[in-house]
Amino acid sequence: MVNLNVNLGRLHLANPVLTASGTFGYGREFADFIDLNELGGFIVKGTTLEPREGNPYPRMAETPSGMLNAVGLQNKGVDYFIENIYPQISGCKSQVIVNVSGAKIEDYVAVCEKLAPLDKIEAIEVNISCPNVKQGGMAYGTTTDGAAEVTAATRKAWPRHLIVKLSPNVTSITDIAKAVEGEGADSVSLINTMLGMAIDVERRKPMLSTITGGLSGPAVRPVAVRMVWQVAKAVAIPVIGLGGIMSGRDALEFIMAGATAVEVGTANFIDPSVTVKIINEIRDYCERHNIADINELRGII
Amino acid sequence: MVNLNVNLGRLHLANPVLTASGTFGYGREFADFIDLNELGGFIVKGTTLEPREGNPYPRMAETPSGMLNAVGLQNKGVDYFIENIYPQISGCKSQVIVNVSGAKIEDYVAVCEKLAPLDKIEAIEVNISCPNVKQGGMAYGTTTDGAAEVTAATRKAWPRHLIVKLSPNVTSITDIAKAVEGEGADSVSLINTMLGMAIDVERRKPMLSTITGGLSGPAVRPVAVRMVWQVAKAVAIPVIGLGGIMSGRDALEFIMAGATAVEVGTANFIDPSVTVKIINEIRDYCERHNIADINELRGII
Amino acid sequence: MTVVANEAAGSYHLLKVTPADGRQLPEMVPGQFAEVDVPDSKTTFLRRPISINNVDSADNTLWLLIRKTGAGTASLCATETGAKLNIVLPLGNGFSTAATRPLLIGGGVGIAPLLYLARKYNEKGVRPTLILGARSKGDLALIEEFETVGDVFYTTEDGSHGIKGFVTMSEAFTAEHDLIQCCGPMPMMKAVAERARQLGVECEVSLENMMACGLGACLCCVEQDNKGHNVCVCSEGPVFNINRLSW
Amino acid sequence: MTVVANEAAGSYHLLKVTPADGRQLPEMVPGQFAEVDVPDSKTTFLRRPISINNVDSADNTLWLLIRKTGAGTASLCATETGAKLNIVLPLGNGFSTAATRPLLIGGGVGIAPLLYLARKYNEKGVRPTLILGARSKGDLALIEEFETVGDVFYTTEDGSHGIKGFVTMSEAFTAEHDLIQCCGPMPMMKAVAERARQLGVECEVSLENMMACGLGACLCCVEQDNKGHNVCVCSEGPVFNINRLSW
Repeated sequence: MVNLNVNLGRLHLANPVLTASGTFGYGREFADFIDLNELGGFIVKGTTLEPREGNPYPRMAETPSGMLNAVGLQNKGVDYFIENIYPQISGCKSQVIVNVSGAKIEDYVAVCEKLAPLDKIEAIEVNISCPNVKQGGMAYGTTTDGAAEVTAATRKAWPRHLIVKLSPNVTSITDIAKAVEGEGADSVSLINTMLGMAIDVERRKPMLSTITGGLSGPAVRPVAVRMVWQVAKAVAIPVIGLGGIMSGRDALEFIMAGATAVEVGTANFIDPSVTVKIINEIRDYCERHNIADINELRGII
Repeated sequence: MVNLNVNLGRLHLANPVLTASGTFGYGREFADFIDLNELGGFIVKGTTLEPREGNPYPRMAETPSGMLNAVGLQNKGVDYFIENIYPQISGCKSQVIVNVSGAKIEDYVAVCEKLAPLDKIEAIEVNISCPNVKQGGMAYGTTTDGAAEVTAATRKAWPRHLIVKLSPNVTSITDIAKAVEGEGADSVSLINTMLGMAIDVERRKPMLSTITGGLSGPAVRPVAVRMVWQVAKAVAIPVIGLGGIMSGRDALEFIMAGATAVEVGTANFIDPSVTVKIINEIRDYCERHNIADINELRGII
Repeated sequence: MTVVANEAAGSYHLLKVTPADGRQLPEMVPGQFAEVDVPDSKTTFLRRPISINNVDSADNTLWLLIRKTGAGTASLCATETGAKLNIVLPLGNGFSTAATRPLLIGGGVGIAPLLYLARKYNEKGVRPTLILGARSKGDLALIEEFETVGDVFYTTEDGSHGIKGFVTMSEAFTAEHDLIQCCGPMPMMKAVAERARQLGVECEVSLENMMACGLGACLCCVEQDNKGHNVCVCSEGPVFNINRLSW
Repeated sequence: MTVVANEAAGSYHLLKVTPADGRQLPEMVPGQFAEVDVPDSKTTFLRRPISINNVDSADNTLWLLIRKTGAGTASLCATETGAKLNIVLPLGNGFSTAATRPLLIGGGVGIAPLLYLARKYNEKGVRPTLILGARSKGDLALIEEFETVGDVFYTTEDGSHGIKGFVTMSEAFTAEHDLIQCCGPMPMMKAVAERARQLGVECEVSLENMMACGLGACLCCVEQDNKGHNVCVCSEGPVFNINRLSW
């Protein structure tokens, strides 16, 4: 019997597999395919203070082993989440984590304050790395000062586990990670999407209404694994790894590179039951290699 | 009859297709498959002042729609090139460009001075972005000061067209591009490989002897197109685009994003005659769309 | 699912698939679609949304009419009998089937969902009128099947079959119908919607916006509704009454 | 090239291919290899280097013995007759064929190039001795073909065929030979090289270092030579006299 339990500081996960924000809706979209209780947890879509319509269509382009998106944080706002979604998911056995986004520091803080009373929400993931919004988002995530500022402000407003999601579009992600650790983040998750672009050469137009968008999928996995490996060696807080995980093998790459948990994102679009398969593949690997505890594999590279 | 001639400042190319350094050897490796004279030009492998053995095996890992390499600038040195390679290729109709690398500024300068007398070499590409060498390489390419320093020094030592090859592993590639433009670069080429990593989870070992390596191939193309689009809008000098070009369609993406010429790299490993196919596909596209001159398509996005 | 047949149909391919485990196909509503994984295409990453062309309960097969538009659909069109395909279905909402004098309008491969829709009408004793439009005769498919389930009028841009021109020019496009249901290229659907408004006839359109997940999770396939909100075509559509849309 | 046959051979697959345009296969030296493009594998990006198992001039076919090691080779093993494969060949140098009393040693799928090598010896009137090693009987292939071209001794790790143990333990591994030529897993080749040195017999090994281009351009497949230089296995090998290597 393999132990898959992992702890992100004081945040307990029954297994290391989470879902990435913006790829799993509010969870219920996948309830026909998997038992949400089997997940380590799921991270609901980026939530902002006010409802957002996001960017105009087209918002998506398929790329080699990946995709570009420019959704732009479309969501119904934090109040809608609290009134309509939270009651449905508060009974879920697995962790429910809310991804928090904003254009201004005050917005991040206001969302944290509204979520604070929800006991079931033991953690939030602060998104300082969305490449698809004009203000805020990635602007905060690409400088140590910006990252530190958002972290410090949300740290004051959020009483429980604070995850900060980092942008890969930087020269030194370890500097950003250290900055958010310094301001009291309980863990970091990386990587968010890479800023990319695709052109329809037949129509001679950009594929996305916003011209540039966020690249995700297996294409970015080597960059993500490298960054997780670097950050895990640079900070003391736990690291959550994501970027192109499609299988248990992929998830184990991140764990061996130093991740305590992983997030599965784009893969949910291709196989809605992939998360549970990944959990089983991780368990099978451990049994095949006589690993009693998944924690033994963390950071062995 | 479509005009495919393009000019990089005063450097004339019969067509926009070059080969990327380190993917085309000294050209002769491909002479059985294509007529080198049909290319716009080819860029010979990274050349250093002294011979280099490069990094230990294993140096390569296949990744989704791409590959990681950690060759580490293995080459026989500039003197070997001058004595043994230059005489063979000096009669070539297409441009022969030498990629120049070094660990110290003095090394870059010394190589430039040795190459300066070779009339057939109308351009060099200064590599400030190799992720696989400990000193120099990417260290220069990830700061504006470092990039400016190498550019200024090589500018003094090299009398003809000076291309500076940029690293994508930065927060703002436009700042780096402006810095090298400011020091007299005649053009910039981008992107070099992205720093990545892969793990053999069955053996629980890194795939590369150096742990991290450079990611290339179609996987990185969306990031490369985005950076070319940004840089082409930020600088006045011509831009050479590269990153995962496998077909004429891909090459046109870069041209529409603002590139005057393109470099074909990893694709040479999969199809040794791909460069000539790409030239033909570009011509076919122009004929199909009634484009008289390839220069009409540059930067239309 | 197992591919039991792959037949050329006009310029398209008709794939007939049945559950590999012999299980009964789930209930499907006309207008719904399937997300088909493309197993053998190097350059294809995402599933391909394909509308449900027909469900043959007799032999428990699902029909998918596929047009080659790129590497992914080309690979699907080349699937061999006996091959296995990973298909998520049924997805999305569907067309309504309450009308008594429906006019079904399809353009190009957009004719696909109309066959199953017409059959559902037949089950209710309604014989729909259809206008099938195409660039040319070769782009029309399943003519025999369509003519058994409804009264079919044709328009082709080159006049090679039926009248020359667009579906909106067909004599069958009249106000006698109580509902117009349309699937085809966006410009055609917008023209049909406009004409339907002029005639004062209710109109449903089935949209094909580019999508990734098909489940309402990725929020990529949005269309703007009449309140200015972005709604997912995959989960709130693909079929919309034109009055719900901004157009 | 066109696949004319895909036969199970032990635990491997034997693909027989012929030029699609009917052209004559180029001259090939035993020990050379081919770079085979994998058309239908989503997760395979690079070509797969496969050593030349045999050239049948009678029907102008090239034989490739392939072991399933991952998605790429699995896809090749599943290739159907009539399928087209894009293959670059011949690549690399080859084994020497000047010996008069050669001993050919193969381990696992490393036995592949030895069949063509033995045939070349036969053409010169030389009947080589072979030691074929495998984990188990099932991992031995083309036994009949090998026994027609040479005197074959077997070793298996589980003793299911021939003597139990490694190739170095075979009675045929003697100093009577004037050249030992070996292809197999790295540890086996190093053991063979060491034993060959002890016996004072010249030894050639065929290396399988991971490679991308196969042309000496990417510099990924390097092995260190006796001067400490990194040499490309694809262009300066795959066959090396052990005296040229650092081991």
